[in-house]
Amino acid sequence: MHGSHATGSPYAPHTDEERSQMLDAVGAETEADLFDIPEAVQFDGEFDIDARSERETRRLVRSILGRNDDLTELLGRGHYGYYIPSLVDHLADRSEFLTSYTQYQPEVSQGFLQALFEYQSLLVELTGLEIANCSMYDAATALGEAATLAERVRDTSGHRVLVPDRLLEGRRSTLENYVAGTDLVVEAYPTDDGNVDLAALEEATDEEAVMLYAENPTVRGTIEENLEAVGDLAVANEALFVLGSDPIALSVLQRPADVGADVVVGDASVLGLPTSYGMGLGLFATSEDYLRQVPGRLVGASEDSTDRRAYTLTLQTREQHIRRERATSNICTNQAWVALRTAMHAASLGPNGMVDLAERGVTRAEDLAERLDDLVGVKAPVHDRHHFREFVVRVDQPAPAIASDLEKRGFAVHVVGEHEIQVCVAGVSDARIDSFVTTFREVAR
Amino acid sequence: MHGSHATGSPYAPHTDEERSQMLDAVGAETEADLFDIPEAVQFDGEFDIDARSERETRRLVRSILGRNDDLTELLGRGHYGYYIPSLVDHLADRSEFLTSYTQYQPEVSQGFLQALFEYQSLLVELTGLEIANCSMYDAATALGEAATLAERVRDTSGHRVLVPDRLLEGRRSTLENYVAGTDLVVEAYPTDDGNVDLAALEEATDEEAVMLYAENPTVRGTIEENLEAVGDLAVANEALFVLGSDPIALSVLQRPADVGADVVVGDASVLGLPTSYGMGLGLFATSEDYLRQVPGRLVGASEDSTDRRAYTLTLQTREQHIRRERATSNICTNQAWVALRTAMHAASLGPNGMVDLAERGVTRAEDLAERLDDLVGVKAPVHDRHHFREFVVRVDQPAPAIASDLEKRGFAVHVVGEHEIQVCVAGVSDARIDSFVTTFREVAR
Amino acid sequence: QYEPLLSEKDLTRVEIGGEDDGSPLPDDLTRDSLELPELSEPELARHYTRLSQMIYGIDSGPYPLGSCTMKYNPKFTEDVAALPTAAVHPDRSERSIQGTLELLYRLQDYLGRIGGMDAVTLQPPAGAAGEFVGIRVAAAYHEHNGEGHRDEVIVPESAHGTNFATAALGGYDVVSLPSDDDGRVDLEALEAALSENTAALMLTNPNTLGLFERDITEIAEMVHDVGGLLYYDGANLNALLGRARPGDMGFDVMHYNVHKTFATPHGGGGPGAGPVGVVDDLAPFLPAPRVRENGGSKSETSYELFDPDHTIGKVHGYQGNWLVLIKAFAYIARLGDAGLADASAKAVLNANYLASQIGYDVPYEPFHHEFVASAGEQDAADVAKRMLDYGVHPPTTKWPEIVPEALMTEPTEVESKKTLDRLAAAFNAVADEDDPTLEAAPDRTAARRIDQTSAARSPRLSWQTLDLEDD
Amino acid sequence: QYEPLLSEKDLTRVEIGGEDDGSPLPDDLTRDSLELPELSEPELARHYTRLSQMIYGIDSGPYPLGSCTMKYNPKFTEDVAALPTAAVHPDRSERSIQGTLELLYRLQDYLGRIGGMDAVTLQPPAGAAGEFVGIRVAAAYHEHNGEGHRDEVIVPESAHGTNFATAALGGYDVVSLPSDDDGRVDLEALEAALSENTAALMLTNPNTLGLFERDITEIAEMVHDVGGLLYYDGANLNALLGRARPGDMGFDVMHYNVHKTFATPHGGGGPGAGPVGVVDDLAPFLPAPRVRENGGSKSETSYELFDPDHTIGKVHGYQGNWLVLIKAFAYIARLGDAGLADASAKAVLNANYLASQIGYDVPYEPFHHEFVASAGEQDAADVAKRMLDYGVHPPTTKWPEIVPEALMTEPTEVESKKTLDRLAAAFNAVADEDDPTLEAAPDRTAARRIDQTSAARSPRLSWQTLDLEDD
Repeated sequence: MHGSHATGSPYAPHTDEERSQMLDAVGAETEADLFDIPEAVQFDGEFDIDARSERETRRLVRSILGRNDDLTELLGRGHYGYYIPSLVDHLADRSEFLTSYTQYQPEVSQGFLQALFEYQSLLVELTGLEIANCSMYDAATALGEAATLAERVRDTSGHRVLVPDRLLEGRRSTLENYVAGTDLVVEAYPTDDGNVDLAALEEATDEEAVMLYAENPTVRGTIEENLEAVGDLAVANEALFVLGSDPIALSVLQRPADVGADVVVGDASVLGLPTSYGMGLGLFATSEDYLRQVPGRLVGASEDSTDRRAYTLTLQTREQHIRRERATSNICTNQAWVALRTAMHAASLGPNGMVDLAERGVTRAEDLAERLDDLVGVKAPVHDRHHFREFVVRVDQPAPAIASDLEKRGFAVHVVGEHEIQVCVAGVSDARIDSFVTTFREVAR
Repeated sequence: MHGSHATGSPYAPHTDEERSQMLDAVGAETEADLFDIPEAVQFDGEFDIDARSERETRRLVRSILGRNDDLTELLGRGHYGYYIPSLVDHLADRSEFLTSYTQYQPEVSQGFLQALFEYQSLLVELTGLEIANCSMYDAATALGEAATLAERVRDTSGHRVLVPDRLLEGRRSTLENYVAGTDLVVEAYPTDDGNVDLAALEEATDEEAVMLYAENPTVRGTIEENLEAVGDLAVANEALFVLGSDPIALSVLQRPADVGADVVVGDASVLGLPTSYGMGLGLFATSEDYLRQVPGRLVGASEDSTDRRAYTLTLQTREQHIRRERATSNICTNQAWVALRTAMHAASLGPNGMVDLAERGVTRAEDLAERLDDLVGVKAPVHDRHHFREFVVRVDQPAPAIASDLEKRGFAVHVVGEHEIQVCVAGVSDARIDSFVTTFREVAR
Repeated sequence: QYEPLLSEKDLTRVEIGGEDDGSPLPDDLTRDSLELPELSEPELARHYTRLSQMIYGIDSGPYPLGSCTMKYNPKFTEDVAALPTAAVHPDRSERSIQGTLELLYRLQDYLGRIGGMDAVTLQPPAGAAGEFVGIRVAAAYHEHNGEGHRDEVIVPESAHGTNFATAALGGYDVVSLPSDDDGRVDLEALEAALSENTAALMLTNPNTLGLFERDITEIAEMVHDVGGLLYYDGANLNALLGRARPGDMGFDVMHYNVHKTFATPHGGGGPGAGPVGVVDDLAPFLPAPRVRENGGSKSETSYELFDPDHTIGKVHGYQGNWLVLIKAFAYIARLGDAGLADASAKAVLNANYLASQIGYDVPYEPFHHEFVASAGEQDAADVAKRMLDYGVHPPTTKWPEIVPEALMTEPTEVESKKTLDRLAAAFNAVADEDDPTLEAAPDRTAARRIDQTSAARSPRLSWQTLDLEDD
Repeated sequence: QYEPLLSEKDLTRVEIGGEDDGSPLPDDLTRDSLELPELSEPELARHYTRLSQMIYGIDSGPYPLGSCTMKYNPKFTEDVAALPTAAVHPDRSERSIQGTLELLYRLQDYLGRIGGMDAVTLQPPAGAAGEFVGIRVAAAYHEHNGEGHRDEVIVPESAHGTNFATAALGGYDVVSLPSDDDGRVDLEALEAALSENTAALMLTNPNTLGLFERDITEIAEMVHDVGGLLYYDGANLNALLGRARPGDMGFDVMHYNVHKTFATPHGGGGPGAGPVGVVDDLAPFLPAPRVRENGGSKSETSYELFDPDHTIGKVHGYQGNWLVLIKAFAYIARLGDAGLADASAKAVLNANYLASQIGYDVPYEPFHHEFVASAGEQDAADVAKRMLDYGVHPPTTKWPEIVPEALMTEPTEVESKKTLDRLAAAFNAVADEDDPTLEAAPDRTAARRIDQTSAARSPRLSWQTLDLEDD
């Protein structure tokens, strides 16, 4: 009876008195008078959406999401449940970071610009390439953008984009959509025991190739051993070498610049974001040769009128709001806040922590594979390669049945073949790994 | 292998190199050289406390607290589970609020001082008294401080502190400790059907009384009907009238100033703090007559050197760090951050929201009492009074057994007599109340 | 106060591989070293706290960026997005994430009702990605109908830049459409632009001048008559909630900017989300997968993923920005019908009130949730810089170009009359100032006017390119 | 920029009771009206965001307040205190809150080990409340032993003000003890002060000059010889972690300031917590209840509350500041033996390094975690105000009085060398400035120097006393 706003938006602050004054000032009796909508298209129905109190709304969402099972996820393939230091949430959630807009007024956005500049610098160090933008949506869209970059910068009349046959469906499909408006064609080349089948790729690559794509680690968790050869092949055929990876892998694996990569894409949210049903952060780094063709926003250092260092969005003439249909991409809203979180997580780990985390991904995966391999009816890892963080397991029983049994006992794994399961150690505690091995023994026999 | 700080404090930022430079600068080889502790009292043992990663520590605490049962609490008696708007957590957790010290340098503490000034003003409006301090620890200690105030300001040689016989044990015991160093004696007067037994109190009150204490609402949830009479009695006997209440009750119940209260105490954390195992916020308001005798910190308005309004801790000569053994209290660290939360919660409700919340406490308690009264073997409420938020239920079965049965089915209630249970509606959803009535029917028959 | 770069606080090089480091990998598979800042938690907490203090956010004051709908972001939506139950991997089995699927399903449903659309995908991670889905769906639809020859997308001159860029990314030729004298679609020009090659017309309504396209029914007919589709750019939907729906106006496909209309925070540039709604005819072409009910038990409905029959595939690796979608769902569930309608009512009232209080000329009306004033003889960009000195965020400037020195202003419903008065005072103070004052602005901000030319001419895009100072 | 009071933004009066308002209570039980600000969430978010910007916190920079141990507060401890399972009502059955009881039990145990004490109570909600428990326990002990006549508590002149106030609150006469020339307890003066009336000596060690009381063993013997008890004020415990324990030095009772030593945030004044540890002889007098193991099942120990045999009762309505205790537990569990010892080592190193870098004289040494410099001819309070202009928080000033114009400085272990160098630079810059400059300071802060006299002479303690301005 005493509550105001009971029938309006709780976030509109108008008192009745203020509303009257404002309506008076604009010469209207009610807000309805201000709308200039022809009667024919006026909506006089209801959405039938009930208003709720804040508490009820929280309860509703909690109740809905409570239907998600609480499983230990041994899942990877691009998204990982690494532990995120508490620092990241506390600082990234400061409302100045969370609620600000794109930095079109850099004078009142220095803090965010600097954080993004630091994010770009992190990627420059990780990739060895000179330029990193301050985010794409995710790995799949970054890959798509790499292809349109290849199309723009190609010297040849080529139109073939070569990707591994084992490519995540979301990446492949997104890539297809990104090149649908061009003459590019996506073609798969074979893999061999988890790595690039170099002979087959050599066979497949000709001057029609404008882009070669490889991943390290690969989708099956193997560490790619042929990167330099792929790089050489790209040079020989004047194709762009695009490498897929992520910041943790890049902390220890071969530096992209050292193997001739022209572009690095991937999902950088492996640092900074919990598993969020596929929400990501598209990593995009490239050589300074392609500076004017880079998609997405770039933060640059400059000076203010007192000659102090200051940061600003730069080279905006590449972007849609200036260049419109001749822009390097249509991206506008991006994943800046996720990039902030990634930078914070990386800063929190430091170089020692990042290398540690990466190396533990190798040793813990190795350990788990050995333990699984000891089980009856199980071979792990399937591929005779070094593995990073995850690997494929061959099981005698049908893989879907095993995965289903594991799920009932609290574990989620990937089914990647009729008799193949993929498991990942990232973020899983030693105690849960022990429990997983025990459970696996029971369900796999 | 790459981690630094593995064996030290993770919050000490020293690199090995910096540490060396610093040791050089102070002419020591190791930190041990800087300690001047006689060998006889040096500790060379171990605490046997393992260091843990942040993640492991979080897991440990989560695991320990996970042993708490998830019950719907129909508990009150000073602590309530009112819903706290999300705003409060988000803003009070800003580290400037959370991590700052007492405002001894007001020039860099204006924000906190203003928030505390607003908290004081809230209490001034709620109580009608002119002065509120910016926190005591909780209701019990505020009551103790009121008694020492009574002792300091008494005009007579009196030494009797009269409190209701039904007083929470924690309040009574704390009060006893606070007056242990004085000649004051705590005595109980009887209550009658949940309210002050006025005749008995009149009988008990004489010129030896220095303080009369009453509560509204009372510990049994009744609204006190005799406040003016108690006030008159205090005046007649030159005793201090101390009233116990809380901000939500004060939103609608009789204004303390209107019934002659000299001091208002209570727990203000009913707004702003979730039930926290008794952690509180001592409300302390009094008349300007006792300005120089108030315990605790006071924030006052003043001007800065440019004549702009500014806030500062004031009248500090009352306090221990200046006045030492002649201070009005020994309190130093207080509950400032809780006061901030309380002020935020009150601001979030606004006067309409506060009155609403209070009135719903009355009507929802009435409704629940009626529904319980309809059950076989149950009488509710026991007292023929108006109730605020909670009430006592008489049950034919032994109360402890009923409470235990309720607990097994997910509800916590107070046992307040062999056949008496007390229940509270604050913060409990309608759905849970319905479920409680159903459950009560089953266990009470 | 200047905050050094992390790299000015520390740079530590860690060697990898080599002889005695115990690296688990052979040297030929690893890099040689990694050089990054190694700092402690207290140092990082101060760094990022300090950086945050040099940012103007929605909690700092009014943020009237036209076309950006910078609403207050309710705090509680952060809490629900942070629920541990929300943290699920995208490869989880459908059976094990019924909560996630239910929320997505309900949000699809909410958005369909709000926009008057028959089917919704939540996959696009931003508005531009939503546009791209719309364009790809249109292409697939035409192709499916044997009309793959349609190669033109018509875009009004005053449209958002993303419309042009998206159409181009989709492989279309962009046909630009001038406005009429009233600032709306010129029907004659439209007639001239339309042809059998028209794939779609992209339109926002109200348009970027805040004007409702009164001829929308006729426009829809004209587009449909030549076999084209009508695309609704949802950037300005906050003007219409509960009063008009794109679906009812004849739009075939639309995107929603949940980070505008539904108050999810903009995060300094993102993440947002750009769900797309379509009419029944286009539903088979939507991205895969979508969510539908599949019966379930008596007590609880269950949900499953499915691929539309003629799906265009995916435009994101998974299902878009899940955490953002949770916040949008919570916002809509909180406001309900009445709250949503009130949001639009107050947004339009606020725009009209603010315009009535400022001295700058507003050439086009009646506008709705936003208006475009003209800075006249002043440089709109300079006006914006000077407004910063008055402690408020300026409007969008120099766009749409139909208004000279445009000040495109959208206060949203969350501003009080007092705040609007303060904002108007800032406008009016700047209006009275001379050019040198404006050109020297800002001078009360963390950085003074920043040299854009220098930034672009010699790009320094990482700390590796700077002469670092030791902190 | 000035932030108006909430009451300057709005004041709304709500009538209560009367004829037609539907109040559920009769008018004689209600107030007439309530007048408070009625504001929306966006307005409040901006209000408190703005207020927060006018506060210097530990994340703003160094905070070297002597005797206050302003450490960095690890973020994760907030997360564990915010766990929903931590939100329990104090009247819950013991059976239903085994988690709470286990955590309290473990923290009692941790603190006992760290202090060398046999029994611990966690009830006192602050350091001063801990002192009060100590004094009440001492009183009860003496009373129990038929020595109720003991009516004096000895406190060194340089002790914290709370020691004096607490002893007085406990009904004791305070006997003040001068320091010797070295800044420590003067044994002759102590001998003179001790008598059969001595209830206790309250001591902090290292003392407020940062000096270890080298004669502590002898002091303990002297106090015990006359039948008195030795009380340890835990404010300076951060100097000793893992290197010395009050229990081993002969102290009978001590309090711990968890908001100092164990990094729980100070919250702008509180809440803190002041657990008290005692030797076996005093354990029966501790406040009720405490927590103990009671066996339990094979797999899990269970816990229960119990009242010590001769308990003094309660000094808080329930069990003190529970949420703070969770944070303290988490901090100790995170650091472990090595981390705690390193914290003290680095705290002492930092104090010594900082002292070596500043120009002000430090008359007493060897100090540990803090030192007291003298501002010499300068006014220490003015020095502090001027340091604010250099962007750092100043030390505690003018206390202890044994050092003229004292600058009592405690950097804690969380400051890096770079930060200490910056802090030293601020000290040294101020040291070179003249009095007028100091007296005019600060001028770079949210408020300039505030008139304390005016505040105290005409107290304005609420907005009700001010002439409010309409925002």
